[in-house]
Order: sequence, then C-alpha cells, then structure tokens
Amino acid sequence: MEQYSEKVMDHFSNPRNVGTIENPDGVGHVGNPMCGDVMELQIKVRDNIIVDAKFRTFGCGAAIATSSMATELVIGKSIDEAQNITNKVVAEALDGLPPVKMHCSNLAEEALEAAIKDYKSRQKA
Amino acid sequence: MEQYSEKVMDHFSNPRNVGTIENPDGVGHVGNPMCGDVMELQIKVRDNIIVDAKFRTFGCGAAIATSSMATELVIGKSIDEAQNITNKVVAEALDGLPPVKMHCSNLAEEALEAAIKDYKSRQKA
Amino acid sequence: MKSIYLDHAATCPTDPKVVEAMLPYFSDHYGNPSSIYSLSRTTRNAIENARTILASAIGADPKEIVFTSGGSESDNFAIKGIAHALKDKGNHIITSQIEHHAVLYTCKFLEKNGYDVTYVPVDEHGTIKLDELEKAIRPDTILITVMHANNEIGTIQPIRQIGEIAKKHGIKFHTDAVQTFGHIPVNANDLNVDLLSISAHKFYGPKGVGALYIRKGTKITPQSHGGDQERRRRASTENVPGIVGLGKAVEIATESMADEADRQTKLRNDFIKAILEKIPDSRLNGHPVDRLPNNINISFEGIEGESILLNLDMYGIAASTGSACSSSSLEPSHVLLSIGLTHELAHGSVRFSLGKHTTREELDRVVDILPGIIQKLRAMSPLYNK
Amino acid sequence: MKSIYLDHAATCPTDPKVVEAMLPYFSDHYGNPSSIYSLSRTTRNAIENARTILASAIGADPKEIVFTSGGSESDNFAIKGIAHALKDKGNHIITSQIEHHAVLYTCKFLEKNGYDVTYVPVDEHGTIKLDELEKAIRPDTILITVMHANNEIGTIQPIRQIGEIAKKHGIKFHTDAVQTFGHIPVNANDLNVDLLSISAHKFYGPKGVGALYIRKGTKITPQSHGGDQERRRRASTENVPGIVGLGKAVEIATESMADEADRQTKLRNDFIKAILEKIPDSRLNGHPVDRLPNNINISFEGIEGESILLNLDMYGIAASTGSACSSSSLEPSHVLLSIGLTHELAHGSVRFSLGKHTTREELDRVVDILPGIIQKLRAMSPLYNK
Ligand SMILES: Cc1ncc(COP(=O)(O)O)c(C=O)c1O
Ligand SMILES: Cc1ncc(COP(=O)(O)O)c(C=O)c1O
Repeated sequence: MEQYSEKVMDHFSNPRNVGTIENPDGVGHVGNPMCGDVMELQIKVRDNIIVDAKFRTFGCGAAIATSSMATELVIGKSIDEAQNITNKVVAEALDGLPPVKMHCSNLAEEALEAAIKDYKSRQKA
Repeated sequence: MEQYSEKVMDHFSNPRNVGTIENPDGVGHVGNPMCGDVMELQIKVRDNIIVDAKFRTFGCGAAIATSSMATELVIGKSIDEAQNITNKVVAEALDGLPPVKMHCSNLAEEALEAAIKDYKSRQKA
Repeated sequence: MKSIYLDHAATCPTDPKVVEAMLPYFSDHYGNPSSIYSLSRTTRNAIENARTILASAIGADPKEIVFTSGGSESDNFAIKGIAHALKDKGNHIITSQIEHHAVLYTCKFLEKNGYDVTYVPVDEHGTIKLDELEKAIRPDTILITVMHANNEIGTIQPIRQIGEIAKKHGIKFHTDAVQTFGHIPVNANDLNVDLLSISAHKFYGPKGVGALYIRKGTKITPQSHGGDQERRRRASTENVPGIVGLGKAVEIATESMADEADRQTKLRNDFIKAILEKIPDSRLNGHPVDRLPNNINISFEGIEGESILLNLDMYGIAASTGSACSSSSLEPSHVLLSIGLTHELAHGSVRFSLGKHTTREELDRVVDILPGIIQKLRAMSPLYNK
Repeated sequence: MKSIYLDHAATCPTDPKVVEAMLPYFSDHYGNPSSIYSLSRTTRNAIENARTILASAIGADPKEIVFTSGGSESDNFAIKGIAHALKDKGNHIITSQIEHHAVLYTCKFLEKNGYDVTYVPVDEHGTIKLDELEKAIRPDTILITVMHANNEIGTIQPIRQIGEIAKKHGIKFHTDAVQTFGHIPVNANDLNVDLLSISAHKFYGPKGVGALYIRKGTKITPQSHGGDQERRRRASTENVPGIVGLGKAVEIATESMADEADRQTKLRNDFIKAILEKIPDSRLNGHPVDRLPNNINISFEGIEGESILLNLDMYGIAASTGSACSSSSLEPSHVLLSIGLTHELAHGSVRFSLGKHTTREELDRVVDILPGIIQKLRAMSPLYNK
C-alpha cells in the first residue's frame, strides 16, 4: 500500500474532536460495517455557525483521519460554508490520500452532508 | 547437460585409432550429417581376427569417444566376438554416457555391424 | 525502539546463513547451468544439490521437484497445468472456500474459461467439510486442491484424508503447503498428494523462489514455455542463487523444526490466553488446536483492523489484518467470512505470526500494549457502546 | 589457467556492485512490500525506485513496468496475456522464424489451443522479410511478436518499422529485447512497441528476475493470478533483492553502454576478420553490420559444434553452439536453418559472445588456439576431405 502523509498520521494518532455532543443540533450517521467504515458526525449550531463538532468512527486510518479533519474544518464555519467542504477539500487538507483510500474522504463529506441535512430538517420542524 | 565421465573425456581428447586403413577389409559408414553424427569405421582382418581398426567421426564428444572406444574394443577380437560388442558394452566401457547421449553409442554399434557385414560380403564375393 | 516483527506468515527475513550460501553464485559461479563447459558444472551441481535436499525433506525423488519463482507460480502452475493437461478427461475442479488468492483466483480464472469449480465450505474453525468434499466429486472431476494450512487463521486441514478420497476416485490432488513447509512435517507420501507448492521466503529463504512437487507420472502442462530447463516443465535460466538459498533454508528449517514448533506453540497458547483474558469482546479465529504453531488470529468487536495495525506500528509492532483496508476491494477476508464471522468482526481481525527469533518478552510487550490500543479505538467507535 | 568467458549471451556474472545493492534487502529490509507497517516502507520504496530507473531507461512510465522472474516469463506473459485478452477480437499471431524458444514454443502452444500463427521467414542474414510480414496481416491478427536482436546470430531487426506496420493496422506489437537491453539503445517509443521483455542476468543483473513493459491501455491477462502485486498484473510476493539488483544493473548498464558497445564492436570485427582469415571453410552467420556488438557466430565446415566447445573448454574457453548436441532433440538450431545453412553447417557453428570484461588479449588467445582445434577435428572427420 502507498504511504499515508504525515498529516494523516497526525490526525489518526491524535484525532481531534472525538466523541459525542450532548443535545446535538444535527447528526450524520453514514457508512456500513460491511464495508469497514462507519462514521458518526454531530454538530452544534449557533446563529447558523457550527460552533462544535464531534465524531466517532469505525474504520481504517484514513477514515479516522478524514473524520478528524472534517470536524476541524467545519468548526467556526457557517452552514453554507460547511456545505462547500467536499471530499476533495478534506483530502487536500490532509496532504492527499493513497488512491485506494479516496473513498474514505467521500464518507466524511457524506457524514457532514447528513448532519447538515438533519440540522435543517430539525429547524423546519 | 549432465557431465561426461573422465573416460569419455579421455577418449575424446586423446582418441585412439583415428584415421583410415590402407586397403581395409571392411568399412562401415553410418549416421547422417542432418542429425549431427557421422561415423566411419574401417577394419583389417587376419584369420578371422580384427588386427586393426580405424575411425573417422563427425559428431559430438560422445560420438568421438564411443568411436574411439569401439576401435579399442574390437582390435584383437574375432569377428564373432566383435559382433557381441553392443552399444551397452561400449557405453559401459566408457563408464556410462549422459542419457541424451545414449544414441551415440548406438552409432558405434551400427558402424561396427556395418563394417563386419561389409567384411563378410567381401569374403563371399 | 526495537521493532517487534510478528508477520512471519507474510514473509521472513532471509537467514544470514542462507545469504552466505547464495553469495558465491552471483559473481563467482555464474555459469548457465545448461551450458556444457566446466564453468557450469558448479552451478549445475549446486542446483541438483538443492533439489536433492528439498526432495529428501518431503520424501520425494529429485526428479519430482520443479523450481519456480514462488508460491503463487507453483499454485498457478499446478492448477492450470493439470486443468489443461487433463481437459479431455473432464473440466471439474474441487477446492475449498478458504484458499489463498493464488489458488482462489486461479480457479476463478478457470471458471471463466470453460471449467467448473466447486468451493467446499469449512466449519467454524476453518476445517474443510470432508463429507461435502466427497459429495462434490463427479465423474468429470480432474483435480482437488486444498491448502495444507491456512495463511490467515492457521487451521491445518486433514490433507491425508482428502488425499485418500482423491486416490479412491482417481483424482489428482494438489496442496498449497506454502504456510506449512519448514514449520510442521510435510511429506508428499504421508499427505497422499500429487502436487505440493512451497515458497522459500516463508521459511527464511529468499523471496522470488519456490518449488512445485509433481509426483512421477503426473501429466502437467508447463506454465512457461521455452528452454529445456527443469526437465522441460519450466523454461527460463535457473535462478541459481535463489535455488541454492532455498536448499540451504530447507536444510536449516528441517534441523530445528520440531523444537521450534514446540516453542512457538507454547508462546502462541500463552499469548492467546493473555489477550482473550485482558481484552473483552475478543475471540480467537481458526482451530484452537489444529493450527500452525506460529499463527494467532483474533477479532476485536467494534473496531477496524487497519487502525489497530497503525497503532501497533507506532510501537514498532508489525502484524497484519483480514480487513479490506489495504486492498482495492471493500470486502474483508473471504476466509474470515467463510468461518462465519460478520463483516464487522472480519474487519476487526488481527493476525500475529511468530518466527524463530520471536521471544516471550516481545509477546509480553504486545500483551501490555494492545489493550490500551483496543480501548482507545473502541472509545472512538460508533459501533462499540459497552 | 585463467578461464576466458565468451558466453555472455547465455548469462553474465552479476556485477559486484549489483550484489552489494541487493544485500540489505535479504535480512535487514525484509518487509513484505504489500504490508502497511513502516518496516515495509523501505522495501516498497526500493521496488518503486528500481521501477523508475528501468522506466526512464526505456522511456516509459513506471506504471508500465511489471517485474517478472525473467525473460521467459516476460515472453510467455506478453504473448499468452495478449492472446487471451484479445481472443474475442481474433486468433491470429505473427512472429518470425528465428525467435527464442520462449516465444517460439509459446506460439506453438497457442497453435495447439485454437490460435493460428504465421512464422515469417528471414533472409540469409537473419533479417525479417518486412514485405512478407505485412502480407501476413489479416483482419483477425491480434499480435505481432518479433525479437529485437537474435540471441544466436546477433542480427538486429527493424523493430521500429515493424512497429509502424503494426500501428497502421491497429495490432499490438511485442518485442523480446532480452539480448539488446543494456547493450544497445532500447526505447519503447522509438521502437513503436506495446510490450517489451527484458531479463536482468543478460546485463550483469541477477538471474531469476526480469520485466515486461506494457504500454498504458494495453489489455492483458495475467500469467499468475493471486495477490494484488504489480497492479494486479503479476501475483506473488515481490523478489525485492532481485528487483533492486535489476534496477542497479540498469543504472550501471546505461552509464557505460555507448562506450562499451563501441569497444566490443571493434573487438568483434577484428576477431571475425582474424578467424575467417586463419581458418579456411569458415563463415560468419548473421548480419555483417546490423548485429549485436558482442555477438560472433561462425560455422566451420565438416565438424560438429559440441566437439569444438569441449576442446575450447580444455583451454578454459567458454562458448556455445547451435548444434543439437546438448538438447534431447537431434535438430540443430532453427535459427541457423532459417538463414539457409545446411544441417551440417548448423551443427558446426560456434557462438562467442563478448562481455564488458572481455579483453583483446583473451580474444587473441582464442584466435591462436582455435585453428588447431578445428584442424584436429577436421582430420578426424569423414565429412572434411580437403
Ligand atoms: C498459503 C499461501 N499460498 C501462496 C502464497 C504465495 O506465495 P508467494 O507470495 O511466494 O508467491 C502465500 C503467501 O503469500 C501463502 O501464504
Ligand atoms: C532472446 C531471449 N529471449 C528470452 C530469453 C529467456 O530469458 P531467461 O532465461 O532469463 O528466462 C533469452 C535467454 O535465455 C534470450 O536470449
């Protein structure tokens, strides 16, 4: 296998924002244990700004690192800004991922999307 | 390829009885340049005893060594005795031949047979 | 930090004595073994010597040994070689569900090319179901191929009995002994096999060289056509240093095998006991007793294998996993699924494979470190909430 | 007596610098390149480094290189791999009459398995007849395979032109460059080839390792199924030391190639001139100019090659022959027959192939010794009566 970048290894070994939020405003739960990746992303939103984000991930090094990076990237962003955080953005922030691991960054994007969608639907309700 | 025995290499490098006999009593010419082996065996016979034998051979190490050994074996033998010198006898006298080279000892037997046949047919004539 | 290498089933360091034996055959004795001049006698003899060593180690005749470029070539050669040679007799092959990819994907390839393959299931310990194997036999069955011991979970198969079944039905029988040769007794006659694959780097020989045992009288089509090498069963200038190294490795392995197997079995059992005790929700994969002396395979609930490996690596510990992590497919090990593990547990498996330099101290260190890693990852996992 | 090695076309001694480069990869850097732990980074990088060296030497992308176990595997893989991958497109293959057995017997094997092969003849110098090659093309032609230079007579083929013809007709083109790579320029794009075989031991690398260049986008079926190595084109744990050795050998060869080719060409020409002058009824086989710098092939009327070799060997001189002497068939070299030699002359041929350590003094010694040997054997021959 190709090597992980130093950034990936940093986020993998010292993942930021692990855990859960009490009374989150949005929760994204994506992936499937069948495929070896499950990601849960929770966000706290104040005045349309993501003020906190936490994750829990079952998955490989890349899955954990992308989760960690995604939380770092969203905290402080508005919901609109957060929606622009694509898999590419996450992967680039980690100085790239080995080709066979690119799907892991999709998972982070999907988790974020799901959490925002959940937040929006709660707003409407 | 498997190795030649020391005996083979001795007869190959110092072949006995090379050449032709003036007025031979029997000549055997066998083999085919197509196959890479041609052997010519000439014998001189006195009172039914082979008193001299000479050979010329186009061929590999085994072909030359078996020719040389065959001449050594027949000299001093009666025609009847000489007819018992089979390919096996020649090969054994050389301490064996590599399997792919066994056909060379056939050639020696055939050359001897042909020379004796020639001798006999001249006797009849 | 001294590293702790526990991935001997993947590959072993080449024994320095093996390297030493190989060295003269690079630049000094370099003659092409097929040439007739005296320069080549040394290399030719060296190859035949290695052949004799291997043959006598497995109870074979030297003429029954063909040297190859490794276990994968041996497996491909055996299976495709028999399939092709016997195609007029039939087109059905029987194998197990837990073969190494070198066997499995060769069978899949043959399936796409006019052959019919039955994949016999295994029980929860990874032992092939003998009755199902025998039931699978058809009049057009030409080959049975079942590995001697599994590379992931270490389960040793009842090869001798399978061989008897094969013999009874007049079917050729191949075994992949890549994981067993040099570690437990491997004898072609005791095992009733017609073909048997080995690979040197799995028993401290060099990478890139292996062998296939082919019982006398077995018709087989070569995998590599060309020169007359290896009695016309494998064309190519012989890898002389590699073959010499293989021979030396066989020699060293057979000397110490019995003692080493005992030693590793004890270490293995103690390690398994300690881990299962210290780490909740963990389970041993493979057969509890009929397993390779050096194989340990454990699944940890709620976490994924690659992340365990990466954490171990930070402590200098090298192991492997049945997770799909490093492959381009998302499927975890077919072996772990075949013994009934869920996808999640299959993804959460780690294999530790011991070697002749593995010490109790090293394993103790892993027993100290691993629980913390598992706990840390489980704390991060949405699938583990105990 | 110092031996004089003139059989470099058969195999070369491994360069000590190559061995030195390989050594750390046996017992120190032994990690399996496919593993994820840091221990394996060194071996993985070493392989990719060798791949890059080779790729840049032949003007390719590293992704276009697959490492194999030698020239024979590369040839078999290329030909069977394309034949299988394109079997729905057609079943006709074009090759020459003078290919190495690794190509020739692979083609013969395919002929017995539903493929149709045209063997294009060569002229008296061993150069392929381009017009006949082009005439042989059919709508169902899927592959042309013609060697870059012949291993027996050294004739260099117009590969670039053949490649143009192949391209024009949209046919895949393979060349066996085992005898040329490292000796004369070999560039995949200049030569217009889609596949190209090399073997390390022919240019002072180790035995048992080679490579196949596969142009991007070329569909090919693997020869060895199993693991994901080599981008799934060749399963098996990589022969790391061998691959490192190949890389180093490429590096060394490319540095000195131009000078060495010049030097050997001069030695070759002087040797040929001297032998033909001193020994009556001898003739050069192969092309007088378009030939490998290191190849000399001469036929001597009325005598057989093996007996010449054995005599040379007594003086410590190692050479080879196109005679059938050491093979189980009685047929002499198909190459020599294809250029129009009689069986007798083909049996009476000797190949001297020079190397980078070959000196003028060594060749002078052969020029001194050979006439006596030829004379002695001719005196013994019933076919030479001059
Ligand atoms: C059971 C088994 N068979 C075959 C192989 C393939 O051996 P190699 O990688 O030497 O080709 C391996 C190891 O990779 C193995 O464990
Ligand atoms: C032209 C040619 N092709 C292929 C080969 C086969 O190479 P190897 O013996 O390394 O398999 C050789 C040498 O034997 C050769 O000269």
